[in-house]
Amino acid sequence: MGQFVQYLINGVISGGILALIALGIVSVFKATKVVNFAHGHLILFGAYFYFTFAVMLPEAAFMPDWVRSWEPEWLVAYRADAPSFSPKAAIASWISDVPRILLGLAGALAANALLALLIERLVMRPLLGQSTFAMILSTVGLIWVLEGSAGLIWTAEAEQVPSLGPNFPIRFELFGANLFLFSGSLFNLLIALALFAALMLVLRYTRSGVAIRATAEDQSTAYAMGINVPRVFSSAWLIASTTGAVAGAILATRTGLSPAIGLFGLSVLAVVLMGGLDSFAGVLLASMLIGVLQAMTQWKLGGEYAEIVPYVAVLIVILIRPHGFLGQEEIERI
Amino acid sequence: ETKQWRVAASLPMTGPFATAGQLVAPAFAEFEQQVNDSGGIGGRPIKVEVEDSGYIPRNALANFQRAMAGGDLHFYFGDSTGFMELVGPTLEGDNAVMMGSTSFASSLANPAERPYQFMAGPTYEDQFEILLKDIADKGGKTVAFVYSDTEFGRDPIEHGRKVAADLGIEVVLEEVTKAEGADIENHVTKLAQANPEYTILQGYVTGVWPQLIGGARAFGLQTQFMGTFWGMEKVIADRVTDQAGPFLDGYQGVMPYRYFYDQEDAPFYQQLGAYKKSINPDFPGYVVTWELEGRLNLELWKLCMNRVIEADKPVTPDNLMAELRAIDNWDSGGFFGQPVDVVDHKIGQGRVYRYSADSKLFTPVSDWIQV
Amino acid sequence: MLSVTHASLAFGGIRALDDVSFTAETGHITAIIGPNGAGKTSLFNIISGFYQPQSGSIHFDGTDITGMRADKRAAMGMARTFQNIALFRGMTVLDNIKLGGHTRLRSGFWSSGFYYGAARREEAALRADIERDVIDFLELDHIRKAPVAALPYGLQKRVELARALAMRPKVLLLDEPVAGMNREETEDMARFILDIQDRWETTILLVEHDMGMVMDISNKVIVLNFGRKIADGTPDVVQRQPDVIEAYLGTSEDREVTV
Amino acid sequence: MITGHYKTRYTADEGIWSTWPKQAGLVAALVALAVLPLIANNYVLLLAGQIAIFIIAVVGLNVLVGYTGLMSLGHGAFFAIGAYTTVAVHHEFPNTFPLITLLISIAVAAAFGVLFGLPSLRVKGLYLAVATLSANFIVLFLIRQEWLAEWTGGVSGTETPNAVLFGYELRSQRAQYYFIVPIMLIMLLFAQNLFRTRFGRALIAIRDKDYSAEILGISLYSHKLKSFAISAAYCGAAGCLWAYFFPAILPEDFGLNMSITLVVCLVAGGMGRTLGPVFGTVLILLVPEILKIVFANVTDGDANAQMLFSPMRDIAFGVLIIGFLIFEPMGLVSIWDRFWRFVDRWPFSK
Amino acid sequence: MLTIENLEVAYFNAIQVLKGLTLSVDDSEVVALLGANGAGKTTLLKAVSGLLPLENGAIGEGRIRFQDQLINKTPPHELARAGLLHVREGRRIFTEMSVEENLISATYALTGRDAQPDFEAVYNYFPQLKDRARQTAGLLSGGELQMLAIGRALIGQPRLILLDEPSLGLAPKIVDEIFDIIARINQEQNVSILLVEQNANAAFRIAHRGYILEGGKVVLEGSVADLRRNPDIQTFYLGLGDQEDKKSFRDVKHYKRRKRWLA
Ligand SMILES: Nc1ncnc2c1ncn2[C@@H]1O[C@H](COP(=O)(O)OP(=O)(O)OP(=O)(O)O)[C@@H](O)[C@H]1O
Ligand SMILES: Nc1ncnc2c1ncn2[C@@H]1O[C@H](COP(=O)(O)OP(=O)(O)OP(=O)(O)O)[C@@H](O)[C@H]1O
Ligand SMILES: [Mg+2]
Ligand SMILES: [Mg+2]
Repeated sequence: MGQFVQYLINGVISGGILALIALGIVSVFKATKVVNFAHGHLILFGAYFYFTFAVMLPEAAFMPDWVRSWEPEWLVAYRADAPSFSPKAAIASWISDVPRILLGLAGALAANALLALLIERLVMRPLLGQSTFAMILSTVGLIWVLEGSAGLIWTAEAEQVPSLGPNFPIRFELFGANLFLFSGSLFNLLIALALFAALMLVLRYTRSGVAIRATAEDQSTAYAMGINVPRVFSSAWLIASTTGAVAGAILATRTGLSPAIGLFGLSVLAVVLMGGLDSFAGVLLASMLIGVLQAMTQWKLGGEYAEIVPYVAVLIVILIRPHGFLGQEEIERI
Repeated sequence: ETKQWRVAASLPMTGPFATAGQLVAPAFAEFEQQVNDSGGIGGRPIKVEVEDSGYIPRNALANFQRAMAGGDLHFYFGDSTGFMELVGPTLEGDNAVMMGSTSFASSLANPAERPYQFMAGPTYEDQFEILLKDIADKGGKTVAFVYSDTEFGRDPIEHGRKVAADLGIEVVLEEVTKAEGADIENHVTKLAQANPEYTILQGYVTGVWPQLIGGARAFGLQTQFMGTFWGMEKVIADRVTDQAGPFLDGYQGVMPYRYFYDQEDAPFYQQLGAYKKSINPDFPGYVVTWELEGRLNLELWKLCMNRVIEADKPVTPDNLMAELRAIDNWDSGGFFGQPVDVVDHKIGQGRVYRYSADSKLFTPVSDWIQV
Repeated sequence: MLSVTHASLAFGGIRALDDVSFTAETGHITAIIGPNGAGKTSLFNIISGFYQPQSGSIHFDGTDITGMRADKRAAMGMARTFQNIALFRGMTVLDNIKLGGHTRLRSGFWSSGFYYGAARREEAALRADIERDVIDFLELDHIRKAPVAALPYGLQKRVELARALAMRPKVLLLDEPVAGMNREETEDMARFILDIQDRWETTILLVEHDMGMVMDISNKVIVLNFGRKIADGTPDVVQRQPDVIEAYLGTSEDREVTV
Repeated sequence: MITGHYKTRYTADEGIWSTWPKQAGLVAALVALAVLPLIANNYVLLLAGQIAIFIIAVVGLNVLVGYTGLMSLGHGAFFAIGAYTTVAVHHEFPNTFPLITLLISIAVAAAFGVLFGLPSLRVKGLYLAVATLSANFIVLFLIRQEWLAEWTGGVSGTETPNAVLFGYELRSQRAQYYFIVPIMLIMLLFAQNLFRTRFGRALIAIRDKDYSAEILGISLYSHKLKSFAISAAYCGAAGCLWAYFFPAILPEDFGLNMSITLVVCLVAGGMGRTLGPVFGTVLILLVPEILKIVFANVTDGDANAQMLFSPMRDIAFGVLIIGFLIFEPMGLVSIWDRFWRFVDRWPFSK
Repeated sequence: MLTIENLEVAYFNAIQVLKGLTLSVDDSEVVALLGANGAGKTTLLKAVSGLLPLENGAIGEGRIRFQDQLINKTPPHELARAGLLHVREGRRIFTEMSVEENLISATYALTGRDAQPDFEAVYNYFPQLKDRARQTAGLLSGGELQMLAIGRALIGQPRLILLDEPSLGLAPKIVDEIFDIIARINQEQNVSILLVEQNANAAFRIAHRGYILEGGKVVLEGSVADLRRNPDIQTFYLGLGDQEDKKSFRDVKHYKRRKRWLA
């Protein structure tokens, strides 16, 4: 039982990250009916940007020292007697990283937003009026462009980036088993859930939400109703790219920087469809479910099985519910 | 008659192993220049052509065939087990060419089935065996295998189980992970449950192993982590130490070669270092192990070329391979700590090194172990 | 020819059809009218097999077809057109009409793929057939190679009728065939419908809001309101029924005269 | 001067190579295909063989995606099934006649096609795309399993047999070319015929408006499944030839990457057109190689320069795909159509 | 209010649909636009409301002015915000949203104007909509959909409404109701209406002037009273027989009469 809870926790934590990634796919879909296959690569860029602004830039000669490592006297004193790997040491080292973490996040958000606007302008905008299929495929083309560009800009891989929150192990006992989790992961989960909830509320309960949904359903009519459709498109891409930047930063801290982040993003598609392409709640549910199922599978069956869990799960779910958990069925009046 | 000797290579300069390809690629240009500066081989210059494969075997095969179509080819360097196996059966008659690669897959060290392919070091199975022997020597009783779900990751596992059983070591956990971006929390949890004395990591290049070790350390696991060739690079370990702290301290693994900073009685390393310094004043004095592997392949080819030419035989793949098989008690001048033999198209030895986060060096903790 | 007995259909809470029964006589034009949302299209949908009625039964040509799949009903000789044009937009007019012949052809996957032989003969025969009986008849010759998507609305409706005709149907269901047409085009369409009735003695079911046309050409009129049948009879009779005027016709007839 | 092509019979009007410039073009293309191996080196033949095999698979994908309007991101799986079936057949019966193996591969792939197609009866659009993608992953997962390794070679792949025709082993790529290309042509013709007759028309009808097709007596169930089966059968055939053509196969060969490449080939060429797959495949498989050759000539194989150019090749390729979607959304066939319109109307064309 | 001079429109740079059309709508006027299928009525409305580029159409020659501003190239949302609202053919309701959300979507037309959306006004005209405010719009009946489409335009406090075939597929009684309401809106809100219709009888009931469009050109224009007197209009649009009585559909001949304006 205790072990079960342990894997449950692990699963929820990775589910939170899946949800954060899915968030970007769903918001672009909601506004434009386009499923962004390159979302993983947008996240990859987010991760690399985070690395650039949180690791590379602070090391540059012109940056003041405190950006790279902020060591006020009280912190030095606080850290003095902390053993390594202790919470105290972890918190201290996180505090001294705070300036570059903030710089990294700000930089990643801004740079990724810029990138998304570029994509929207240069790729998606010219395809307005074309079939959604063409738009979806152009995001497939984007995968190559983004992957190549990343290869051209950054040769840095296997780099480590500072984690967003202080990272120390938390241990506790439950049902006679020793459980643990990393505070950093908990912090990531909170960020993911907060972003998710915020966006969900905005779309559900605000006028902007209506604009986005109207645009998704019928671009030209939305346009004729006074909705600035191009603006809606760019906002959707902005949401995707900024949440993607955060997801990228989190992934980079968890698994290190590597082009595999792009592929990981692709596998989230299965999660998104399982939840129902247009339903935030459904996607959140699916993310958590997949995260937990994957953790359980890793526990009981091993890694090779864990990898196909999302695919088996999505297949089963959409056979039973063709529009995912909470996806809306199209009304087709004959 | 050819006026120059042609060498071609596929390297993964894009795709999942781009890091490795990009780090190794310059060595090929440098080799060309260095050999030609010193008068070529047998008086003729060499020409080295490098292509990107994206780590896709089919692309590498196309590269290879295009290189072949470009005229006489005297050596080819492949970039993956997949490619080596794909191209292997076609190497016959006019299509044959001497071929080394980045792969240490056990199936490639097989003169009967793969008469033109060789390996500049021990197979992954050998590497596992070396590690397990070292564990046994130190009185270890339990071990975990953590490996990626790739051909490369799985290659030595079965053999590893057998050797462990023979040596009386219990394999308490076999954990399969993704090759990149693995779910560290789950793996650490499972390691904690199994609680092995030693954990051998296999099938990773730049990622996963540092995160896994970091996670386990933070959690306070006491297991001794060990790696194989691709997980033993100082540059990576140093980066991790700089950016995330000293948790790789004490990490061990098997390495077939001497690290480049270990230049005592290593005339070849000294020369190479001097040469690098001469063409690049900023050369930091360290050559990555991955580059050493490529370089050793090239050096072995060069050695065979010289011997064939000296023996006044025609430069054919068969003659080259015959010379390779005849290598016996060869003093590499650096790569290996002792003279080596080529047996079964491989060089079956290595030793265990340990990383120190203070000195940022891998230092040997065992003798050369022959398998 | 076609009879519906005690059919009911509900979507969630909405009763689209509530215990509807009627019979369409062979060779007659039976019109179904009623306010928007009265259940006319739903009635067509249960007749053609898109929805299953929750209760009641449907008989066609002497067989009980309740529960039969839509494509099977088509094979028995039932054809229809749709309220919102449902042509194959990627195809030419000719290909659309050829598809009407689907159930009459025999060639399957293999003979189609090998083509030379049976399939080719059959295709040629179908083509000749269609040219004579459908394309000439409905005056579509000038557009037979045009992609349907680019045709004006009125012509698209006619192509849809042509496609249905190519099935050689015993019963033809027309859902608002003249919606969106002006008087002139409506007259053309009325003419075609009457000619079809004449020439093939096809049983025709007609849903339409153009009362002028309905009252002029149909033999019998059925009125639905909120899923229930409220009237049934010849046009003259139905037209004068107060509840029909109340629910559906309104008083516009009077107003028109005031001009 | 051609002022028009008069036809006196309906069969002539329905013909595919109806005008003499087209017939001449066809003959020229066939001759070119026949003599290519006589002048080409192994590298060119490797590409030619690969392209021919891919064309078969993309034609198959076209049946499903282009003509029936059902999206699939999992056709790599059928490819894999064809290839592994071939390996397994030769493992059990080493001397099977290649055409028999081909038929078996086709049959097995078609059977899997029906299985994969079952979701299509309930699921549409992207949901179907992801369902097929999932199925693809699951098939690869199975292929990698230890308990199937005797036939599949498991994770590390397996060597594949060579085709032996009447005692003559097809070892060289040249010999294989003459085996593959005729099969490709026959399968291409078959597909072309399919879509100008009853069966194919029914599939197109389902794509354009499914309920409208149903009302015409077309059974959605059986046609969707048949479409999946045919489509899978083509890919199975491609897989079989692939196994004969390449000396070894790996599970990864048939993953998402291949499935997406197939879709990209189809879109670049033009969906729902017989020649679309041909043009698309040639373009998509050749462009990276051409870019490589160009870059290799620029850099002369220099390693340092290659490091810079390799990612740029990826970028160029992606830009090409996007450019196509923006400027030629109906694929290469629309250029082809314009060309023939020009020829047919010459000298009145502008 | 709206003047169109010599407008030419083509789709895909190839299919010429409007060929030099001239038309105008004055303040608080209802103008009916009649014409055969495919004459280009919808195309004209799309050209005015800026939607053409979204469907690969483009304005060639000609000028469109709205309140004395040249609007040939103005994007649709800005026109809506200036008070030009388009009720499109086929209603184009957002079927997956509720009735209320459909109305909210149109509040974007008030952006930049100092105005508050007046939902009650819409519900006053169309009480049925109020009852169904929270229902998914896709399930409304045809008449209600049309009401919602018009209501949506009203939210944007329009100065000019382009109304494309509001009677399409509606029962006679509903057609009457809706046209009554349109007339009321015109009078009470002081908006101009450009009304495209096939149902000439209904359109003439509320319009002040009318245009007949054929083959992309205006072939006839005038006050409604004049148009009603035109014998061709009577035959081809109003369905009156030779003696100005109602002609039965059973008496339609196989051959066609030639229209006089084509002479
Ligand atoms: N697929 C569906 N899902 C839910 N409700 C439906 C569906 N189809 C029809 N309805 C409802 O059933 C009722 C009858 O609709 P139907 O389309 O049959 O009316 P109709 O008489 O054809 O109207 P119209 O004259 O507008 O075409 C309506 O209330 C409609 O909202
Ligand atoms: N998006 C489009 N692309 C190409 N051609 C079009 C497009 N929309 C309309 N057309 C063509 O333009 C012509 C005029 O169409 P339009 O819709 O403006 O006619 P309409 O007068 O509104 O007819 P209706 O009474 O049927 O609504 C038709 O021939 C039509 O085929
Ligand atoms: Mg209806
Ligand atoms: Mg119109």
